[in-house]
Amino acid sequence: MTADTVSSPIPYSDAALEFRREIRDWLARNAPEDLRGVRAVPRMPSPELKPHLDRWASTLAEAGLMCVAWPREYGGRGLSGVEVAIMNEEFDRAGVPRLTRGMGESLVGPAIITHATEEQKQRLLPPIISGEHDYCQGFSEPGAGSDLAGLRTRGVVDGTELVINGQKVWTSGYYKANMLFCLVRTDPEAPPHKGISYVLLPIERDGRSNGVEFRPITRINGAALFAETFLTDARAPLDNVIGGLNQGWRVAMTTLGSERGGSATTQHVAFERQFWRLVEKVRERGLLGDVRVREQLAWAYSRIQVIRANGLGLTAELAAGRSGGGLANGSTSKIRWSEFQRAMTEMAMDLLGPDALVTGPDYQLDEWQEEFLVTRSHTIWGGTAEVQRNIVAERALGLPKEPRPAKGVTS
Amino acid sequence: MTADTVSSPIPYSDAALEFRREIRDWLARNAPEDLRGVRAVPRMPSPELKPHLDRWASTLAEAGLMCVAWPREYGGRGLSGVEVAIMNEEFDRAGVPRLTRGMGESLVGPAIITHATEEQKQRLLPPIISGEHDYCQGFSEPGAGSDLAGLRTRGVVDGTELVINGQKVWTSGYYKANMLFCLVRTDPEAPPHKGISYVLLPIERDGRSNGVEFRPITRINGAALFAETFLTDARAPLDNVIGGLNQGWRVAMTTLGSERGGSATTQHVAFERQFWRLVEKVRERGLLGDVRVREQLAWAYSRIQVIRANGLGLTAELAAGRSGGGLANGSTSKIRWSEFQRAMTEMAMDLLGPDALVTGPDYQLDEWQEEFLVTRSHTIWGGTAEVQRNIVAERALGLPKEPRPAKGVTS
Amino acid sequence: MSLEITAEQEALRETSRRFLSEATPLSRVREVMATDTVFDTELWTRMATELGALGLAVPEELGGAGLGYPEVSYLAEEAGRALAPGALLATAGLAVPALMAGNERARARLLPRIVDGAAVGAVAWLDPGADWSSTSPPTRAARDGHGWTLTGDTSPVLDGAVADVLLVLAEHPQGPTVFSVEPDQAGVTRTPLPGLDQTRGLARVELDGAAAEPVSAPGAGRAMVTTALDHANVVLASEMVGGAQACLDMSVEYAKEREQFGRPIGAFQAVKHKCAEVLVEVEGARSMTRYAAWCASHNTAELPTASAIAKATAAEAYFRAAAENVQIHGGIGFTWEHDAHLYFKRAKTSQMLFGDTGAYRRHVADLIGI
Amino acid sequence: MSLEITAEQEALRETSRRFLSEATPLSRVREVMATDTVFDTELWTRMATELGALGLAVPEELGGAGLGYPEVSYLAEEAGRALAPGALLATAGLAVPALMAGNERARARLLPRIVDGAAVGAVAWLDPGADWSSTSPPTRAARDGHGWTLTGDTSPVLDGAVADVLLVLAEHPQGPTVFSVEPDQAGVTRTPLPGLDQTRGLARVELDGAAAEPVSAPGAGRAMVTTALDHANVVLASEMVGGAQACLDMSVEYAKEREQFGRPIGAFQAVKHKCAEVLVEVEGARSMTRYAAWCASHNTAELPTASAIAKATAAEAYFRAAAENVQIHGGIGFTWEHDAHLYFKRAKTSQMLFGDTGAYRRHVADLIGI
Repeated sequence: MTADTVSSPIPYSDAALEFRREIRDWLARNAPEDLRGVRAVPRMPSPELKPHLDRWASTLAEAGLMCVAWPREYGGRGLSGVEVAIMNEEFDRAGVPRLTRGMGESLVGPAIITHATEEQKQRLLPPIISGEHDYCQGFSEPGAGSDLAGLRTRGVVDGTELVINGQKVWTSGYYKANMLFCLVRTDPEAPPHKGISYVLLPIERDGRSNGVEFRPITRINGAALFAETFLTDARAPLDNVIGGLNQGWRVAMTTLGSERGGSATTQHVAFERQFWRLVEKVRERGLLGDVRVREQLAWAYSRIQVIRANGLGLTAELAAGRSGGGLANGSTSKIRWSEFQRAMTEMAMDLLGPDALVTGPDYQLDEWQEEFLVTRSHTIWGGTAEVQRNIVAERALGLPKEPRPAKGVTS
Repeated sequence: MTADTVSSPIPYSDAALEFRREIRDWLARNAPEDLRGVRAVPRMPSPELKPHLDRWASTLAEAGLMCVAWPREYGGRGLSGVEVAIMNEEFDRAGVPRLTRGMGESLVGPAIITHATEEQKQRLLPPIISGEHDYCQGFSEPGAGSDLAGLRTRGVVDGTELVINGQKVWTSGYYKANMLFCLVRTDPEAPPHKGISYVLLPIERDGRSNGVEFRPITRINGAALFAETFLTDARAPLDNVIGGLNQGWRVAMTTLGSERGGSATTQHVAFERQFWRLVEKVRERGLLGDVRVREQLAWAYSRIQVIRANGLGLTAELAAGRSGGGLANGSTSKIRWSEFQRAMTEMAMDLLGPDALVTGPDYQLDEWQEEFLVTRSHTIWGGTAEVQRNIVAERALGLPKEPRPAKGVTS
Repeated sequence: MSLEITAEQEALRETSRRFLSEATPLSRVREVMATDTVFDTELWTRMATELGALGLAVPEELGGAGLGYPEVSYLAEEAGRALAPGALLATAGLAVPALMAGNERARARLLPRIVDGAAVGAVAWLDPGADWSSTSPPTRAARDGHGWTLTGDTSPVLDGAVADVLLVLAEHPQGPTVFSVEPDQAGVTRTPLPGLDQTRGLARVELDGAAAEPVSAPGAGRAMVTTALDHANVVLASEMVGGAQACLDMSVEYAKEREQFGRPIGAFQAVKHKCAEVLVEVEGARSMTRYAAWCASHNTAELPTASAIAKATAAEAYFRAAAENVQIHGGIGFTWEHDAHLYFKRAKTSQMLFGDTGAYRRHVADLIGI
Repeated sequence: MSLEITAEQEALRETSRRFLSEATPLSRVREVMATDTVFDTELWTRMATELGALGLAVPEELGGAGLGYPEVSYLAEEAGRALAPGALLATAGLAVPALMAGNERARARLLPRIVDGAAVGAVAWLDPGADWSSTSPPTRAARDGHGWTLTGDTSPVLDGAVADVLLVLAEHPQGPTVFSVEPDQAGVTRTPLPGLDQTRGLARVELDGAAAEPVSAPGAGRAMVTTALDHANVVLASEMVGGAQACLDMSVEYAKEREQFGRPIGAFQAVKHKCAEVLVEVEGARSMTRYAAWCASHNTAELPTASAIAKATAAEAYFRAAAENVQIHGGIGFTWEHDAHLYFKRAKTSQMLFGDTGAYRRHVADLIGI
């Protein structure tokens, strides 16, 4: 009521505000001109772009701005979700990409930090930060899908090594990775959820193939960002088993809370930019006077604002020192944004009319065609929309259980 | 391609065309002026209207135009679905209601005809036609809902009678009925689907209560068309058990195919009339120029045409001597029209604006308010929308089964 | 002040919930529903005095608590959950923000009476039979020696039959202007209108040369109504979030205990997933509403858009939650005796109030300049 | 002839299905997809000669079978199920009905060539970049001594790159008029356009003083295009019904065999109910399409409305069936290797073709006079 002052919806601590100033200053000095405006880093960067990104990644790693949610003692900065959010906001403000070490940073590192021995931590964490180890994931298997407990890839102890045979699927980032983190069954007698080990497997050893073969899977947009992975007598040192033999299930469940919190205040930004690009396209087509089109666009804008408000509320709670969001917030958020994106891109196709029927040569898709196709996968990977609803119903609402899979698993 | 001739989408036989002429002629002579335009007969007719309806019902019964789908030998006319459809069309054309004997005609009669002894048929069918016996239904029980197998009302044989104790719910038409057809458990040791008997229970005997007490259930529109029914030592002659003691389950499953076929070509008529009344209202409110409103209305019109086309197709198949529509057509049709009506009336409320917030005195609802509320029940009675989807998935698509209830049961 | 819920706000919410469940359980709501005006005077007085419900967003110098709309929102959420009868939306949602935007005289004269519970507020701006989007004032103002009189009919007016402070939009030589009218005078006729939602009071108000005092600047009446609506939508959205949550709670509770085919119906995915989807919608609506409430106190530039989005979003969530609640309850959910229909009717009528979801979408499109 | 399916029609459907599954299995479709024009000449010739596919609705005196649109519809349903590449929609859907409404000379000259498979037909009426609702002809006609020439660009033209009979809407002194253009002449440039749906051929056609002959009466070109579209929508709706059915069949088959958490996924209500809902939509779309096809032959007064409704209804059913099919298949349904995406892309682009669902709703509103 009081006044028209624009104050912040997030109750930042003085330390958080100081951190924001620090990052902003650092970016003012260090943000690379050659990446200015590259906000969305393509999954498979062009040969021209890649060296620029690699240089920027090294700069960030040297400045201690990689793996920032990890504890300081392991080379991170111990940032809270709110601070990660601030970092994301400042990078966005500076117009340069905040690079991460991908799944090595978000999934493998936390698993190591939580479950590994001190020796393993000292040996395996620094190469993630430096970029020396680039991880891809081997959880899913053909036939297992969302039902992780059914996995069949075998690991047999042979002296100080584990010998692995089997097949994985939906290995993302395989084309640049040199390490595979995977789940293998090391005790075939144990019940489904037991007898599984979490292993870090080198893709090559001594410059030679380590029995890991990738067969790219082309997706419906024509790109091959995933692969089937065939493991034939692939060998990992037993020292690379995290959390102990047959203890892989709980290791696989590890996630680092702050990562999600960290994107909460910036997730809507990409959606908003995309929204305004669509508005511009629609304006060019002369359709903005159509009340129905206006209503559809306002619907999309409204959903984005709901996503934004949800992120702000979550971050405000985190900043106030509470966990925020409840048990199933990850799932409700995912349901919300994945279904929004699906509907938004379907709408975009309709709004773009006959032009949207035609692609470039070699199935080169424009932004909307690409998104229209790719968004169909968002209700599948990381637990299908149906699995997410089960999680919400069971964890947040306490409805009777059904069997359910691990997080981060593609069906 | 050939010509612009308007021909009929239904391949009527000569006999069917002759039947249409016959009905049309009969109506030309007999359609009562006092009912002209009374197309939708209210469930609870006003005291002014009731004598007119009763007179018309008697006329129809005398003319052999009641229970027309029953075989001739039992007082019906043995009409096929197509002929019933013709009858419905002709009554609609004449602007007078085609009255039926309700559940006595559509449910009890077919059960008797299919499962009863000849003695029972001779004794129990004529009073349905004449209107002497007016039936209400006692299938559902509190706690049983869609799961009919769980019913608990007990029937104990006492000499030549069955003594019934228990409670029923959702007894429709209780306020005018003098007979209750119900399912009672007569063998408590048998498995859930066995040991159930189908009984015709007089509500009074010798002018005195027969242990049947109705407690009206007011529904959300303020009307009390249903009741809870309390049975306390209610007595039915064993001669009124249809299909034999403990054989009630299969009797309850009986329906007469032609009834559904019979409404297939006229079901859309009421929807269309309602649609045009809504268009008129919207026109009065000056909203017909709004492209969005036009689109919404066109959506409703389109759904109605789909319902119509489905009915025409079904009737054409019936007329061509095929069964038509497949195993689950009753369920798919119900899903289609019940969800259409729900959405249509929600839309109507929005289109009618502030006026739709206000009722008449004593919660007297206008057409749209009434329909908005009542249509919520259509996805509940006769097997919930969820049960219908199970039926469709299992019977028409062959997907794996789940337990499922009897037809015609309210949850 | 930021978006997080403070301990004080949490306490206010707890107190409100306890107070309302004791003072106006649904059995009491049903009694009040049966009256013409759908108003519980004792409850109103207690809400004003014990909860300070009407002064939360009113500055201390005018008798209020000097807090803000987040507090109003938390209270309204509880009121919506309880289906509390009374004029909270009309008074705290519409009349208070209108008066706060009004001239000093009106503010000083009328606000303290509202805050202490002595006066119910209402705002009237609609021609009978008009659409919510109509912009023509329902009454006209005429000079009358010392002051002004208003003539004309307006309907539906939220809680118009019980309002003590009646703010009416009128045609004025300098453009639409809001006046206050004392309802207890010759020239004012008020007729309660029976509502499809029986838990909310509606009325038709007929003015025939009723004495009136300007509240807005001449010609600024429509802007005042717009400001009032921007705030009212925060209150309405909050009520709707509370109602939706109540429906979801009922559904989940019933789904856990009701057995069919040998298991609780909540074990069937059809029911589980419905509940999960409702939660997603309610959680989103709550976040949006909380943000809009924050804007009402801290970022008024964004308020019109945020409150319009909150209104439409909460309405969709509420209708869905209320409709699925009826469906999940099956036959019993369709009876007058069960409470599901009270929420169902409140949900749909709240969605229609001030304009349906489509109308608010168009409003958002205008506001964001597309 | 009525709506019921006759034994002859049933036989035609069976024959078509068998023929297509043998002549153009999805492995063959993928080969044709990889070509610029997405056209299989051999298949086309065989469809014309062995199935008589292009003359079903053409009178016998013009070389056709003298049947009607129900027959065309059954064939198109099978073609949609098989994703058969080729110009069935462009030829039987657009060009044949346009010619049937054209002058006698054009009809006699061009139809027999189409019927016997020697000529592919196409109709072009859209300005490049314009919306489907645009009404400005893309080319203009000029007198040229003995006859006419057309100049202007048009895009996208369905199967424009392979058409032998190209019917083009042109501005004419007496109003828009349809002309036929022989594509093999100087002054005609055709460029295949790569489609998001790779199973359908699209092209840009540029005319620069190309010789042309009138097909419609002068000024009657737009009416001819409208007539063509009314018929094309019957064919397109039929294709979509067939495609939707194929998706449902795939979903159901997969749901029965794929196990997760120890049971076939088809035992989970989430999957069961999705499939049931798709069936309800497909069944409704099929009924509506069959009725529209019947109208095309027997009740042309109702054809425009019925075919518009069929188009929009089938499009919704198809998109839903195709999208749920991808979802039910999970990760595998999102791969290029799996066939689900072929149907998914066909579904969305078919929905957009000639105008999206909203556009067809507005069209229906106009047609029923509201």
